[in-house]
Amino acid sequence: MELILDIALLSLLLVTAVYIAWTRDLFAAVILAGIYGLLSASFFMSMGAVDVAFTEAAVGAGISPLLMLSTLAICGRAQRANPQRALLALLTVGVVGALLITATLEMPAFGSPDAPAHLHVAPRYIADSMREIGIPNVVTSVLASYRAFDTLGEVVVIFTAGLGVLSLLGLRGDVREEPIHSPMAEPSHLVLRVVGKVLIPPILLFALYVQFHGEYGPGGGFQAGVIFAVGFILYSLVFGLEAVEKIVNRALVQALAAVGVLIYGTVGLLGIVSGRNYLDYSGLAGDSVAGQHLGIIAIELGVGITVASVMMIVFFVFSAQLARGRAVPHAS
Amino acid sequence: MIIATAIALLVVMVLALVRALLGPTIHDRILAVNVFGTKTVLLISVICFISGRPEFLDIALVYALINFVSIIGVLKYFEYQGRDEREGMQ
Amino acid sequence: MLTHLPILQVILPLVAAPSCMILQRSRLSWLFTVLVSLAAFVVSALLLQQVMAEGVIRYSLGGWDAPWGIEYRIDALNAWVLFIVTAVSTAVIAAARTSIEAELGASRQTVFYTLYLLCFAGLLGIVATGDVFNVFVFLEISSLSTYALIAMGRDRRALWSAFQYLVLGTIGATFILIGIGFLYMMTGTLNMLDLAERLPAVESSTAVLAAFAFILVGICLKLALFPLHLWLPNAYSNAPSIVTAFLAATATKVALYLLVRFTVTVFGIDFSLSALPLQSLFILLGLAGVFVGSAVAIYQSNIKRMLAYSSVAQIGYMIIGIGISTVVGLQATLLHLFNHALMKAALFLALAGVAYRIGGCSLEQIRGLGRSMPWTMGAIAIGGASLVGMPLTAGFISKWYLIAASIDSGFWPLALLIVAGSLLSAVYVWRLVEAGYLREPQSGQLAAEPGEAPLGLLIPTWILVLANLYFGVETSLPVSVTEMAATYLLGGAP
Amino acid sequence: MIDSVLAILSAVMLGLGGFFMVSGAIGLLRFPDFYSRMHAASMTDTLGSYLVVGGLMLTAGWGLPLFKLALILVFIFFTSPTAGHALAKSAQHCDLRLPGGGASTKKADNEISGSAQGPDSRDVVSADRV
Amino acid sequence: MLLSALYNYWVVILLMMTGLYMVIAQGNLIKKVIGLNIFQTSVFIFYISVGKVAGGSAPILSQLTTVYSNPLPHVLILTAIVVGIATTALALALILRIRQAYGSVEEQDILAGDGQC
Repeated sequence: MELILDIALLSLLLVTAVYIAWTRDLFAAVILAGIYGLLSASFFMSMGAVDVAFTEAAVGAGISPLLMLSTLAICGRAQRANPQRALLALLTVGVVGALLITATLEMPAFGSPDAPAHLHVAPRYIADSMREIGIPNVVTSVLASYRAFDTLGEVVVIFTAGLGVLSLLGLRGDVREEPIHSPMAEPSHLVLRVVGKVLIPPILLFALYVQFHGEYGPGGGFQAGVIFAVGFILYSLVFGLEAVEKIVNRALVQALAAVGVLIYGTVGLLGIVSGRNYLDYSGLAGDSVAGQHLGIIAIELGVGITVASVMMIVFFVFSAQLARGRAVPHAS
Repeated sequence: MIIATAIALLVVMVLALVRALLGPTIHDRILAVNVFGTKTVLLISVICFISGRPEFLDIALVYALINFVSIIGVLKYFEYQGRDEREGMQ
Repeated sequence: MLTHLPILQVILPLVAAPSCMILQRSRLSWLFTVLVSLAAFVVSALLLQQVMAEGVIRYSLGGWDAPWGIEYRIDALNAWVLFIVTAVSTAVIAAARTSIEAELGASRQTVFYTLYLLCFAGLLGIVATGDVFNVFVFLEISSLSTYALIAMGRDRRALWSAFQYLVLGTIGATFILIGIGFLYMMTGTLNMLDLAERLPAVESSTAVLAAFAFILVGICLKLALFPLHLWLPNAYSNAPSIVTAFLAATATKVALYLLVRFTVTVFGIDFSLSALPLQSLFILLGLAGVFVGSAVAIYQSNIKRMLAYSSVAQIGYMIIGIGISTVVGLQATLLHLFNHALMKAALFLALAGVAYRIGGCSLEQIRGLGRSMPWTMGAIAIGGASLVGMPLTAGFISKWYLIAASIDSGFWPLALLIVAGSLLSAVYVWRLVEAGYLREPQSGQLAAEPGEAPLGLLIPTWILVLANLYFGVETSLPVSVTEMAATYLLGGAP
Repeated sequence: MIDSVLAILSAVMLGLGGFFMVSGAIGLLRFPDFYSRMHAASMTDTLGSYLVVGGLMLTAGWGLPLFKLALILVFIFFTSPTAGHALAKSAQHCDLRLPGGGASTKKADNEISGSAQGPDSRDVVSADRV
Repeated sequence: MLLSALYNYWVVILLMMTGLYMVIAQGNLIKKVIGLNIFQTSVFIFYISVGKVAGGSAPILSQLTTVYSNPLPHVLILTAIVVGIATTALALALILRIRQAYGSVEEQDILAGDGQC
């Protein structure tokens, strides 16, 4: 059964990708990119990659189509140019593809348990993580303790992206005095506002559940941050941008983004203070397993805060841009 | 019986995808995405039960939430675009 | 505290960046960045001294030992590149205040310095780590902050060059990710040392060859090696001058370090030479880079663009050094890494002074600069001389070692071609010097003579110029360190 | 005894859910214009979801999965019709007018497409935003 | 059974080629960003297929099963997805600024605007 599901999902993915490459209507391409995100997330689900499906759903099907749409709202939908340099593209793609296909011939078969990938480093994670770190979700224990430095890099990448978007779009002097008046920022009609009022509190509650449930089931700091931001994005979509600006002012969110990274960094430094290496939590509490628990919860919190605030910064800057986008004549 | 439902879900997803690809007007595509989204929610729940690990249903819930928000985002964009084209025509 | 040096090297700027963001006062953020960069320089000097004394330093993060957790392995090569990056960064950021205030305005100061610290931390993270996937993560940190920094340029072309660099950079990084995926699939580990031990067993399979090809192309994209260098001239000429000074001296050097690390330590030099015709490939591409880069540089009117193309040429020299793949050849590359960083940082800082005073840096605008801005023009002249490789300058040392390496390994024509390449670079340096000293300032230029560049910019420039001269004469430090690194990499066991 | 009844009941619900969804999808493909497709798709969409989730709830037995399934059901209960409504409203706004249109606001809308963009389009749009 | 053994990898390769083609050939900047997304997602699918063990369930320890698929590729992909969304957000911000500076998001107009060849 898994095989049928896997092959069906992959073929759907392929069809969507080829159509996106072929279509000229940008709006259709963005919509299909959303479907592409949904399909790849369900593929990850059928592969047993639960945390990854969670993240891909929140990001691939949630945030990136929304961002692309607000870019599209300013840049117009027509894709005028027919593909130029097609020959060069086909050539490079052909060469890369050929190299890859020859490489697959000697790959270990898909799913074979004795492939080298499963024999060297991975068995220890599965066997000893319960004893050493004491949480059932092995992915979170590898993510937050064995390879915690990678996750610190991940949080800093998100922080850099938030800063980059801020430096490009956010800091223009005239943001303050110009009122946000585009329909994208106006409250929408009655039904949506009622349903919005009903849904937003459970969404934020669910985000907190995902944040602290990260050790026992799928979830964790990053997914929780995205869902938390999606709650506020829904609020801004339904009740308009001014309403959100009143609750979440820009300076606070920027500071929170920096605070999240600092939390992560200082928890690592505590490892040094407690006489061990950087990012070693066993010294944080009485015995080492309790210390690992405490460390993982702290850094997941740091990740959640940074991701939520960066996603909010990016979305609010984009929709404020939309308001200003109206001033620029549409040359779509 | 669950496997039959999973196959039915796959068939529906294929049909919805065909509508998304063909869809003459943009709203057909949005409708197809909406159908596709709810079907993915169901597919994930069914996969959880097939693989015997029902505690992964949170993902199906996130799907439903994300699908709803992206549909509202798309429509909000479209309302904005629609009005703009009309003003553009004036 | 000395045992935590390797991690402090990277964590210092990494944690300083968000705190600089929280600081929010632009005057303080410059000072804060200079202090952090200085501290990183001190840490790297201590690290270099420790490595010279004890050999390889290992530091496992999170207390988990090597293949399971992430491990930092600092040997002579790491310490040397860390030393170069921190030294150049301290000099460049010390000179940054006036030029950035002029080019960026008040509101974006704090964000600029935070992004600078992130880029700095990213570069250090790439060099210090001993884990293959960690290289990818920190590569992304430095690349993302570099795109944002370039996009802060005044000219609208800065946006387009940042986007071009983003697309090419992301393709390069994803190629590296594919290569890492293949390596993990065939060996099951992500630690560089562990990979080096387990790869010979699976060396014959095409998957490892594909991994090698993908990682090589990805790094050459980041390195701006000749056919893949199209993003570099735009990015360097449109970015703010301080960013250009920092990137020209460090970003490509870190990519070169990656190339050496992967071809020599991870894949092993004998596999690298046998798998692909690496020796001839690198020498040919290097030479092509030298000649095309220098030829195009001659016809440029914008000096920044000219120096960007000359960077492509100088990277060609370094690749030739690796192509020779003997101990002396590798040592020549590592020497040129250091000297080129000094030259380019000095030249671009001098140009920052010119851009600050005159507003642009095309050949017409710097006419008669010898009289109005003697110190800056002096820096440009000496930097140019070092670029050409005149005796008594640092450039001469690296050219000397390069020619010695090619003669030792019997490539007679190669030595001649290297000398011809230096002559080509002499042509465009002469255009600079001639425009500066022998030409009269344009009649249309502003009547008031532009004063000398501000002191805050001049002092670091001249510190770098003097370093150029000092290391041209007294070469004990660079030679001894690169000697140890080259013999350790090629001679003994990895 | 009770288990076999539950099993049969959930099998029936799952089968019905599957049938409704497939019929809805076929309707989605074959119906001529947007509104009829919309009718086919969103109706069966919501009903199909209720049946399938209900069927799964029966097999889940007491415990956390049952609560999660109930949560999903409630969530679909709110979002699916709302999405359908918002979709129809947006279609109405933009270019897809109902041919012939019965209700008064629809008539005003039809004038819009015919005559020049008079101010009345502004009132219609703002009228319904209570 | 060669098909099931390598079908995953062949689809990954085709997706990679589609994404790469879109990035190189399409002139519109937004299409380039979508192409970049597809290119990166195909690498994620490759990693997850490497990590899959036949019959192994999700790497969350439970009393039901003892065979789990490999958790390490999942960790790597979580970081790679974050890197992907960060790059996309920055690229879209750049596109907005380019749109306001050049008035168009087509590569030809931008190159014409700069006067390059």
